[in-house]
Amino acid sequence: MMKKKKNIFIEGAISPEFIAESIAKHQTKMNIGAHNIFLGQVRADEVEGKKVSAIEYTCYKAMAEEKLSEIRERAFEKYDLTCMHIYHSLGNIKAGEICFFVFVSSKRRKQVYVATEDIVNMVKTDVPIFGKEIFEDQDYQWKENTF
Amino acid sequence: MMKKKKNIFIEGAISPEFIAESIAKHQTKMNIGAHNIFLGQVRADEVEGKKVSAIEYTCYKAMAEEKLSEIRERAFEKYDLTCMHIYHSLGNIKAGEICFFVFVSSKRRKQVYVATEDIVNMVKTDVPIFGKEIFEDQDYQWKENTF
Amino acid sequence: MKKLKQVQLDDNQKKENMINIKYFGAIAEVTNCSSENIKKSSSSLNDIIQEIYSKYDLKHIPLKFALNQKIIETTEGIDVNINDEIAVLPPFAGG
Amino acid sequence: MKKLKQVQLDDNQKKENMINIKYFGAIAEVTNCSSENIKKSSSSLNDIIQEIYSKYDLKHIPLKFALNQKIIETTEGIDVNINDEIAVLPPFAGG
Repeated sequence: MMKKKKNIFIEGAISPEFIAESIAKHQTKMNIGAHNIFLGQVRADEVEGKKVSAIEYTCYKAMAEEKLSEIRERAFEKYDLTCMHIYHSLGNIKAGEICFFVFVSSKRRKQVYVATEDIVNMVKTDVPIFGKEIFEDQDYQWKENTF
Repeated sequence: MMKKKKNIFIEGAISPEFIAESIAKHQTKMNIGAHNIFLGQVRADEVEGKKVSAIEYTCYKAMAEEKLSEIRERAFEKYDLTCMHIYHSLGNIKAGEICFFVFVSSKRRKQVYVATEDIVNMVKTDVPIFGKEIFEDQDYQWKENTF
Repeated sequence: MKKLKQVQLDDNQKKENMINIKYFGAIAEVTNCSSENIKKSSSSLNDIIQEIYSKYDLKHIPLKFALNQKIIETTEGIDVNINDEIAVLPPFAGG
Repeated sequence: MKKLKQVQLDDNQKKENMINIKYFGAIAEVTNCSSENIKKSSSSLNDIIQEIYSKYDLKHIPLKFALNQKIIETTEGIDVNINDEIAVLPPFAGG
């Protein structure tokens, strides 16, 4: 049986309304007691006197989707979760906007924090997403995740 | 100087729209790179064949506000946070609705998970909030936090 | 009007050495009130608590006491003044 | 029309022993294209990678290779077929 591919990549920023809708969808699940949500927001970092105004994200989609489904499987094996969702932006995301959304739900709270942390780290290390930090003067540099 | 008391208690359930508005308010803060949100949702637990349909929350407000401001101070001392917010429902919260909302923001993600976990646990152990689990047949039992 | 009288009564009671006790959650259910004035027969917190325990037969219920919004770890050697706020608290259930 | 011709050309190239390489992010900037067909002069992945390295002088850039969407931990002893997908990946920056 073909596994249903989940829509993980979102063109543009992830809106607070999208997050609210995701939360609302879980209110019919009566066995969930704890949600934990991680949001990555684009920072206006300063590099040598220049400010980051946006990050432009691209990805190697075929591999990224493969990796994300592996991460899903690993997370469900390791942690006692009811639901989990991962969303990542593609394209130009301005400073202050949200580009990354990890949503973990469980019966009890105990594991949701570490599960979220683990999933966030796996996405950062294993998923081929690339980011170009664009400065206010349109100059840019390629972003690299640090651990 | 009098410390400004924050509005922590919300009459009724915490709506996904309220959470979205809280997130949106942080999009002007250009030094935030990571948010972590914990949400407590009322479970329709079964106890001896009867299902919980709602929890009715009350609190000892003067002491609860005092404790919550202590928790805020402790969290800012222990963790490198940009913002933090705690909201808790009072009154009748139905199964599936959200009664507890902890929102932590920081420049980097490293500490947000443990900060959230710590704040959630401090609220559960130290803040005088009381909960009556109401069953479908209107019978009830008093809730007690377990650790 | 009735409310005003109540306040005046409270003031009188305070003059007459009464102390106010607050009850919450499952405890308020046992005491059947959220707050009451009891006669301050002793200035020792311990004595007052013993009085509450025996008045309502609370010894089978796990509970905590707060004096002026602070949990009391030990009730020994603590004196209570007329304006102090004593609260009887059942197990917490927030979150 | 032009696009169709391109596809036909690719098919011809495959027949002529060409292999497709994908480039991403900072690497695509260096190669100035997101994908190209290069002549498969050897079936060894190692040889093909050496060819890409020297063609674009990539040795100062930290990068990873993926074969059919899987990161290659070691390029030694791996053979490549015509339909395999090889990708050259700069450091990841998701999240």
